[in-house]
Amino acid sequence: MDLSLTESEAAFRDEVRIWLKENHPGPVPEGDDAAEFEFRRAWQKEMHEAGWTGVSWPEEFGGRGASLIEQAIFNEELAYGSVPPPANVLGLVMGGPVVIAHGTTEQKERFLEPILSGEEIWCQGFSEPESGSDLASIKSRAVKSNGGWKITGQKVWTTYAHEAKYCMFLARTDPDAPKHRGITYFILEMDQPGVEVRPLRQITGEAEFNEIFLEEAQVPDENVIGEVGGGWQVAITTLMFERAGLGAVAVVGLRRTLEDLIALVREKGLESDPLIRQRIAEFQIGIEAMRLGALRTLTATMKTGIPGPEGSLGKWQWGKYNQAMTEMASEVAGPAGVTVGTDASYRFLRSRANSIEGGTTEVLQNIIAERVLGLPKLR
Amino acid sequence: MDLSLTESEAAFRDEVRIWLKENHPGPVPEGDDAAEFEFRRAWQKEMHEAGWTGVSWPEEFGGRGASLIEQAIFNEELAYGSVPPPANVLGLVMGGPVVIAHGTTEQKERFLEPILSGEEIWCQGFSEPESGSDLASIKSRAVKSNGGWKITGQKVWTTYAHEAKYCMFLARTDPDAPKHRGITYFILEMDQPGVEVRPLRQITGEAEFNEIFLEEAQVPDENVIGEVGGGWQVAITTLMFERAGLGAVAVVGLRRTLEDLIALVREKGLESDPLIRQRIAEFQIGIEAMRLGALRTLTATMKTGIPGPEGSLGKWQWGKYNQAMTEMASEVAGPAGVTVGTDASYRFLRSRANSIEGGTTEVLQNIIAERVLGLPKLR
Amino acid sequence: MNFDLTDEQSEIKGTAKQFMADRFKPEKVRELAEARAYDDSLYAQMAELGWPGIAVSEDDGGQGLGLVELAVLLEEAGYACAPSQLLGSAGAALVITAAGSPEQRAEWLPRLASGEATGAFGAIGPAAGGEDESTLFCDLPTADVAVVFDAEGALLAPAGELDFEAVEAIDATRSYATISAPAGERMPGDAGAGRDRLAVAIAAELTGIGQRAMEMAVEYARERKQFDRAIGSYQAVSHRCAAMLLGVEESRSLTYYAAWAADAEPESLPLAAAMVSARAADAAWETTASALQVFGGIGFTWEHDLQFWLKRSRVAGRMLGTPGEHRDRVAELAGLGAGSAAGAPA
Amino acid sequence: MNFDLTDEQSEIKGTAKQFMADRFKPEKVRELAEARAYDDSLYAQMAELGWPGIAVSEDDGGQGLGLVELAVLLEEAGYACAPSQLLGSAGAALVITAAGSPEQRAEWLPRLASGEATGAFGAIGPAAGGEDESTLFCDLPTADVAVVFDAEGALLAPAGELDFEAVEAIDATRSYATISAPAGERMPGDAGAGRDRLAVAIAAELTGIGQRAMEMAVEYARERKQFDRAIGSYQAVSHRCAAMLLGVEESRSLTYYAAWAADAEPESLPLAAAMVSARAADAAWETTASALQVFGGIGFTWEHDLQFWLKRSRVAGRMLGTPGEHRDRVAELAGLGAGSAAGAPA
Repeated sequence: MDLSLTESEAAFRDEVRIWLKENHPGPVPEGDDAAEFEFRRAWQKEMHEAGWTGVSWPEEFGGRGASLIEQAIFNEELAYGSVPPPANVLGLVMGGPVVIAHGTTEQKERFLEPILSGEEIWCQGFSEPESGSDLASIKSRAVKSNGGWKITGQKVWTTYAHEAKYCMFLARTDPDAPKHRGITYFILEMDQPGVEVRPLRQITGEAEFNEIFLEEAQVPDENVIGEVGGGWQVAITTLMFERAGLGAVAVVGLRRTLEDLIALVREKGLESDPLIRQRIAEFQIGIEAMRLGALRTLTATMKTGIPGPEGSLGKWQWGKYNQAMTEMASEVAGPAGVTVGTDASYRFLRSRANSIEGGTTEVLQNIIAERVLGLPKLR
Repeated sequence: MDLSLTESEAAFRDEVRIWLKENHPGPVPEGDDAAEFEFRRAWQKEMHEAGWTGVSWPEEFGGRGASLIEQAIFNEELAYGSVPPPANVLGLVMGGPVVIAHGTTEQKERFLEPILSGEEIWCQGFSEPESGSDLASIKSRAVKSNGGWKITGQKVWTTYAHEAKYCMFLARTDPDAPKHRGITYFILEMDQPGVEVRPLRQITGEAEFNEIFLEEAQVPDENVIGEVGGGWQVAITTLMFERAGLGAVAVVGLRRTLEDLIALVREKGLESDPLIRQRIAEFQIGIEAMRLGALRTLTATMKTGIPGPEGSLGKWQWGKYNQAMTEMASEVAGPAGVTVGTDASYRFLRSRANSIEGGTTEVLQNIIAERVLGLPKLR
Repeated sequence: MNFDLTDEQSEIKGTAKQFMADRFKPEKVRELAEARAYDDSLYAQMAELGWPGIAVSEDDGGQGLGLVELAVLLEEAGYACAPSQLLGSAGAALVITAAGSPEQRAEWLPRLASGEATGAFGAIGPAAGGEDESTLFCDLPTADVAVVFDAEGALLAPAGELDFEAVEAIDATRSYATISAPAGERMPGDAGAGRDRLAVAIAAELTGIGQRAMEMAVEYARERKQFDRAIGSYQAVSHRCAAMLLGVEESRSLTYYAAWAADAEPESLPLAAAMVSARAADAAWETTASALQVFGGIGFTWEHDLQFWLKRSRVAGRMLGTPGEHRDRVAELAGLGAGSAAGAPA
Repeated sequence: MNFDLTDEQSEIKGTAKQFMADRFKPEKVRELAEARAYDDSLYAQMAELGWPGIAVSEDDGGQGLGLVELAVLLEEAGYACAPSQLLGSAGAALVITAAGSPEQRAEWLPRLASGEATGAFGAIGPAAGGEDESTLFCDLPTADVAVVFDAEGALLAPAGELDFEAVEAIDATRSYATISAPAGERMPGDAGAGRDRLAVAIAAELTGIGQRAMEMAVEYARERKQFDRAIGSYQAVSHRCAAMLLGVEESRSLTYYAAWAADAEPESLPLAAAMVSARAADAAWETTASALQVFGGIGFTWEHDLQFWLKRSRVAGRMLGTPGEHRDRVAELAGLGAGSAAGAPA
């Protein structure tokens, strides 16, 4: 066991740091979502040209071929340096890895490079109004039609849908098959008459997500990932990459939130209040335990190659600690904590989704019980 | 709504108080269980002779014919006056009410008076090693045999079994019937060759409960309560009386525990510690909410005559607050809190059973969800 | 002893429930919340029914009933999440009744009771938990008169005399403001009793908020299916709902008790009010937040109505301090003596 | 960066697991606990394997390995709930290594490492959270030498020089005593580092205790049927088990990290030790208590083995202070500065 960076890891970190310092694009322009997105797209292009996208992707697919540890180091440096996230987050974290894992040679050639450069943005179309935790119950229907498929249905909680060129899309291709078997994984082109994107406003007042409505939207055969009817396994891979990709960055986010909370506590002169101290300590401990757990998982993944179900622990911890911290910050902030437009009230309300998005706490606990502890399946 | 005592309730309370003051039997002798029990039996006899057992039982059955409120007042006065409990607790709280509700005229004549006088002690034989929360899955078998039944099986958690003359006993009389239908409710005589009582030691080191082992134990037909095969409903009545009987006394017990905890906090000079204060306040609030809830339930029961499923809330609150208080007291007490033989360590360990005995917290929540809130039955 | 509403109290509750169900349907609540407005004609109807002055003496132009009666009204107002001036006005009237001079009572109570004027309340300074802190004053931007709690007691100020700034709270079903300094005329009576009675009124509203959120969650849990079963048949959901019931019922028991004590056994009021202030605030927030978890993603959308109850529970539960501050007061009254700090908002 | 045991560390852990499984079967644990005794021959075997001195330098007669190696050993000792002098002796050796004078080291470390002598540790006075408080000294009644933490640092005392009273703790798998006054010879070195290293050793044992209680509960939940289903298929039980895993894994991550930091990055040790002290104590207690709830009534009986893990977790989790006190120290190190009190045991 050695938790220090190896020499080459340290060298890698220094390289990242220097490059980011010299090339930091400055703060993201605020207030105009479209401008913000174009800023991030330009920034991704710059990162890509310098070889800093797809850090842990194999070199043959345009990546840097770095280790998962180095990828985590890179993500941490981005977060610590307050560097804007690249525009094509979902393509980099999920879309690309899924194409690498399940795609054909042609798909790899077609899709990977524009993901890395940010030229083609990806979004994810999994959840439906009737299919939340029970993802395999999706109702979107794909029907064979010469040389491709026609898809009709609705998706919710699709981030970046209005900016995306492609959507990782799950649809039912065989209504008669058992529900996990009749699903196919498509790469859907968003810019076509059969696809309508509507913003989905949340309790925060913002419209961070979208709904998409499909009416006979078209997908050519070459945009099926994996086997027809074999989409469930591809979807699971996507979700495991999502959860694994979250780890290191999420920890940095939590640390930031805790730092802000500590600053607020000091500003209010409450640093010697034993109640406050106990809570702060719980957060400090929880976040550190989460960081260490993510590193343990990373070490294990580097041996096995496959992120395991214990990634669910990290998602659970993240939601739990973030909700508790933002709730406490809202309380400590007084009236500002419940006033529209303040950071404290926004984060507080936004965090209510943390125990739902990316797997509800209930589903995460089911996964841990069944797949990590081997308890009998819930009936 | 009027939470003050009516004139007649106040008069009743005064009468109880004066009688208890004049007739208090002094402290229970400690250290010798048998002597303690005989003391409590003699005390019950005295109470009975003065007309203070079966306070809310109808006068025709030897009771005082008082209201449920008055019964609660009486129980509170016993608790506040540190009066020893009567010996035949289970007979008074469960056995008698069940005989009144479901017994024949002959059974009422035979059993009620000796319950009230304490001449015949009752115990309860419901739980079995394989049948905890799933009470209807009991395996004890009763087989018809001329003029009666022969019972073979095992029961656990039977308080007072070694002192009892009779046991409220559930056994399966029809192994082919659906599991709730094949059960019959017996009054089993304990003093016979087929019944063996063994003490059951707990993690506290004490043997507060017993196991009983039956090998062809005999019960005459006239000791069946309700219909053969109709024992499940009688059992449910028993449990509802148990839970309803607990309310007022349990609150007094919790208040005592809280008073002791506050005294301990003062002794340790921790009364201005904000953490301690928050916890004490939570207990104070919770216990008061429980007291008020019990009164609301009592008012409702006086209208409907039947204790409802919301009695489960009180049992849940009791376990929750008692466990939390005894755990905190153990912590505040320091080494004494985890030393064998101290009140603090005994109560702390004993309280671990509070979320199991008399209905696990999980079962109570099921009852609330299904029978109070009308949620679909757990599958 | 009878811990149940009298027939008259039940009737008031039933009338209020029906009134709210008719006038403040969720789409009406949404319309008013999105406009951050009140419907004065609806408030006039409430005033017509005598609600703002239900607990004001007949001599002062009210109905001469008690705090239990006001509590059942406000429980239903919370249940409906009704945007209206009722809490600010009835709440101010409670304090003026307890603490106002004969002149102050005569000037304001009849007008508040009749609906001719509306009221507001809030706290500043140590009474708000900090040096210069102002709580969010309930209903102040729309009010004619405000009760201002400060370190010494309570002041009464025509709204125009207050230097206030309207605040858009996350709760859009009510208007709020902060003030920059205490102002107004000192009320000579028992401001503590007034504050305690007001606390009970707020708790009653919170009880209703929790009750409704629980009902919404239970109804959804009965109908929503995942993995081919109603989600309410999963213990993760059903036990969550059982916990909501526990919280709501504790809140209700403590509210009715405190309301009864306020009129019948005033020596029990300070502790009763502190207890219910803490419990009702926590229970309402926990219940609404837990209901959101039952709803999942849909509960997080703007188009879903739950948000109004969720946000209102959070803000209303902090009008006279945080639950932590109320608990510190409970500890004091329960025998631990005064705390070293004002109580922490953790 | 590699957050996994090395092959050598894995081997030590495997050996320890096998040793414990062979020698400290539950019936052996019960036999020793009921007699409140240690089996000296088994301790001699451990000493033979070099365990008491595994983290003692070779110069001082030990194995010259690190705290990670001791941690994996103690994790297995906790997993087995093994009654033995290992924690007292290895723990005392850690402190003497960090804080002892050359003479103190020379006098005691070789004997502790070889098993010729056994050790004990505990705290008194403000270091134990009160004026005259004594913690339960681990292993003192059977020890030859004891480390005594007091307000100024640490003392080293031959057991005969201490005025102690043996205490029957609820944890019958170990011997305990309280002392009436500090005694012994001051250790001149870094007592704080010694205490922190000792805290990590205790946390390792707690991690093992939690792991075993979780495994017992999970196994039972797979097999025990109620209402015709394995109880582990109910979310009330399965989510309870998931929470155990979260606690045990947080405890393990923090333990390994703190153990690694102790040797490789000592500047991180104070915070790491405070964090794991709080978390490991809570996780072990919550897990064992939660396991009891999974077992239901049977888990509450004397005849069931869970009690030994349950009780040991509670006592071991408070050897150097309460979780609340450790959290207060975390807050201090996390940037809030020193607390006003010693930290509360709530």
